[in-house]
Amino acid sequence: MAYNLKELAGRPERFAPGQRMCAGCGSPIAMRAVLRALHPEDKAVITMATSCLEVSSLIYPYSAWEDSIIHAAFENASAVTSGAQAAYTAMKKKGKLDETYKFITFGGDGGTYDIGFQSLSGAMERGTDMVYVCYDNEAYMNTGIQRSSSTPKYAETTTTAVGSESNGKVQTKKDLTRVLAAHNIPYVAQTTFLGNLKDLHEKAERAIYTKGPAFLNVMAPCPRGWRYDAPDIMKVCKAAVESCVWPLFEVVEGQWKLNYRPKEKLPVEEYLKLQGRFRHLFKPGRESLIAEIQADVDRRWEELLKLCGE
Amino acid sequence: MSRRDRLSGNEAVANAIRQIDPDVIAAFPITPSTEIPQYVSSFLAEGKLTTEFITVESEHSAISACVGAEAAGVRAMTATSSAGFAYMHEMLYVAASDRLPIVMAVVNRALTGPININCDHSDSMGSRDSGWMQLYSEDAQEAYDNMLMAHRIAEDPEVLLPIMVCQDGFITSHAVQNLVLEDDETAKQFVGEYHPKHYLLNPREPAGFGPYGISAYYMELKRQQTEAMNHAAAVIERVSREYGDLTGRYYGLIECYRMEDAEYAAVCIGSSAGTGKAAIETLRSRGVRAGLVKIRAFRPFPAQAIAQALQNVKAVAVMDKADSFSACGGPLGAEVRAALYQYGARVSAVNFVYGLGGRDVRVDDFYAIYRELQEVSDGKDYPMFQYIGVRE
Amino acid sequence: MIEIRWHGRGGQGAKTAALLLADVAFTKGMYVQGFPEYGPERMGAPITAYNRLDSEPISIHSNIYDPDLVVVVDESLIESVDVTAGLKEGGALILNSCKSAQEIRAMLPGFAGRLYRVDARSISERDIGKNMPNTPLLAAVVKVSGMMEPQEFFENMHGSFAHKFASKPEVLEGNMKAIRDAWEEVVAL
Amino acid sequence: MTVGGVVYGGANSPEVKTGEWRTVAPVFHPDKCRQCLLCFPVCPDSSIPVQDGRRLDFDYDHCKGCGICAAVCPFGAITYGEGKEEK
Repeated sequence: MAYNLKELAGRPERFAPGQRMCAGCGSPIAMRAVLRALHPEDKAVITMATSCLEVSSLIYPYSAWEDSIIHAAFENASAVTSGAQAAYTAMKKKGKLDETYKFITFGGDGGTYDIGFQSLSGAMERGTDMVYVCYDNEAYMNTGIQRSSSTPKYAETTTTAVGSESNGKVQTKKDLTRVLAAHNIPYVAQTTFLGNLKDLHEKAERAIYTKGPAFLNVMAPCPRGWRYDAPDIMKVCKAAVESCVWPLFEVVEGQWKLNYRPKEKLPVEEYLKLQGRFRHLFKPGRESLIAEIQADVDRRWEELLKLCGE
Repeated sequence: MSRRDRLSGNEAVANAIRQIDPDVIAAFPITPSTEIPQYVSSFLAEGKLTTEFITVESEHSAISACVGAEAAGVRAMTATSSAGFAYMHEMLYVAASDRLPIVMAVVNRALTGPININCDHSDSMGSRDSGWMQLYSEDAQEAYDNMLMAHRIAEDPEVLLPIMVCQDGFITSHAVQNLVLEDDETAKQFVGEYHPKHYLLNPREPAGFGPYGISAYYMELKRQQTEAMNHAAAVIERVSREYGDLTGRYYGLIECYRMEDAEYAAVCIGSSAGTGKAAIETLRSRGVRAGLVKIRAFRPFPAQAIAQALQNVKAVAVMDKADSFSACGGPLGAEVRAALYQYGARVSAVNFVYGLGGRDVRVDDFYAIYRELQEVSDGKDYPMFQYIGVRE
Repeated sequence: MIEIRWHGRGGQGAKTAALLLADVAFTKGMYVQGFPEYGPERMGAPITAYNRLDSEPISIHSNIYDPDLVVVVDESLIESVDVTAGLKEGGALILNSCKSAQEIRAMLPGFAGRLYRVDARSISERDIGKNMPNTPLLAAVVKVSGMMEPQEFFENMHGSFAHKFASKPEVLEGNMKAIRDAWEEVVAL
Repeated sequence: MTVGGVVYGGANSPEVKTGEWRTVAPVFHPDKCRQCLLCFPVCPDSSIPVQDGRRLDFDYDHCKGCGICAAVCPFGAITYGEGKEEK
């Protein structure tokens, strides 16, 4: 079905206002888009890892969620989903439930790339019929912008401070989407916010309606942690895609597919300069660092092109 | 019709699980509880269970999956020991605060380190303040019986707390003994159906579990848990009475063995109680008025019942199969002494730490304990706590 | 109460034998315990297993220190394990061995108690086709302990083997033969 | 208080008026709006109501004033000025 935002906008909003995320946060944009992809006649059980999202959307006695939601801890969202999904299977088998439920898990990069990785990997390997959506803002924002394994190289965070002896994070970003693809699950995709969110919607819908495990990695910028002006979020996302820092691709039943190829690859500094967390790279004497980032982005992009048969 | 059989403690628990047929089981292997998920797997392979069995990648995920399943509206179970138990620690608190009546079979084993696979109670004692109910079993029969009662206790609307059914690793889990199994239909009927009130998969009303509890609400939510634990004592007694009427096997919060006229008593938990009983029979034949109080429910802690049972003895040995490293003895010692003090029972209470890491407790050890109690009641000084069977 | 201690090596079936013995006694209506020494079992390493058998319920949950009967599944253990430790006065030791009485007595200097020999290895190799000493040893234990008449024991074992080897009747016959032969061949030294 | 702090019955967060956080308010100019709806999905606060395929004025009870909507509007139909009470 062709993407029609007007029609989709008519669907009931499943992520309600009144949640307490920061003004301009990318995460609720992702939540809203993913939940819009859920067919209105279907229900969902949503699981959340401890995160900004959790402590802002489910604060006793308030919930911002129209669907059932459970938060248990930081590191185990996928395991909790496994249990809820098994309960659903059990109830269905026993004829105790007529409705269709979908199982969606939301975690930040901390709860996904790092502390929640074991639980995620386990649930994926077991073939749990669920979608794991990572809203990747590249650091532990909930606790105050500490580095994660998703934080890109040379980014400044509160645990990768920049100073005379430090250029920020030393290590490169973990390529989690590829790690998930290596789980040989039916659907893996990477996306972010672009235009009218067509790419995100289509991937979310495909992920939700794929039988078995699916993983969706959504770059969801954080104005506070990345230090850009909140209104510029879409500009930042576009630059990430145009510079190939965050390519759009999916892996369907093992088949790699590139979803977007920039006509002209944007130099990586055009992406970096939008964000205060990379400001130090533009100081004299640090030119080689940007070149290094560019080389890394180029190498990964070439690898991706190969995987996608481009 | 009930059936006489001879099974190990793990087999007994597995048979209870087979009869209960919970909707979801999530478990990870760890000695000595590993056999339980193995039996579950073989029951499933033979079509004797309808359970959804989640072979998780860790104990943390096992208990997390149980939280998810139970919150979703079904019965969930797991089994574990020792390090696996400790790995669950954080989620035990979550399960309790979410008020999810999960049932966990615990096969007690010493907590590393050094690594040791044998029995003591350091694993479950480490989570005594997690908000779970704890029932301890003397032998395979009790482990089986406690499992059949566990759901009824945990799911009672006045309680709604998770429960662990503990037995001693290897000592009972791997020892074959005689026991009586209820027939499947009787067991199923006793356990009954589960009808949660608020749950994730309720199509009429969505639910949100595990919210952020700000300071304005957190303390009231904790207070609620304590209230539930207060109710639990009466519910355990009621369910146990009903179970006794059905099977002829009656249990309380504690078991008093030859306490009517006892002058010297031991208080202990688990399989050692059986060894103590054998010692008492011999001592009685020699004219020593020995008795024993076995703790079945450690959470809720039956302080008043214990104080009452001990109020007329001359001296009591409180036996801990776990050290607290408080430099003041073990957890049972601390709590029994507090109970005696609260209820005005002026009894000399000698705290013994024993059986750590599978150190065997013999009938002879009990003779020595009762001898020590006789000396204490004759005026001998005794330290805050002491060890049994340790090389100094 | 009869207390029995088994000495074997991991993989030789001492634990299984203890559980089988518990089964046999259970079917006779006795109260039983059968348990291994608690620990990891490794192929070849010395292991201990135990039985308590009684007409009354058994509540003791400790290891056995003063057994009425000791069964040694592998005679090479005698060099490294004190197999007669705590053996009650008037108790008995059953040894799986093909050695002569003199040779065996020489292996157990200072032991003056009742001593039985059964060549469980030869019996099992002959009757079952492989070295599975626990079945013949079981027969020896039942006979020496006097806990059961032969006919009742054989019928019991037949019932339990028929269940265990339902799909392999030839194995059943071999095992039954090993039991009968061991009953005949166990000798007091 | 509910047992276990379970919140049931779906979303009740709209009771929390996050519009109070706003220091800068977006202003909707319906005359310039071509109803492309680009602003609707990028609002983190679900504060751009859409009815029958047309966006309505902001839900100022909840709009935190982040300004993303104004930045994506190709037609100048949303201005993002100074002051909390722009409207």
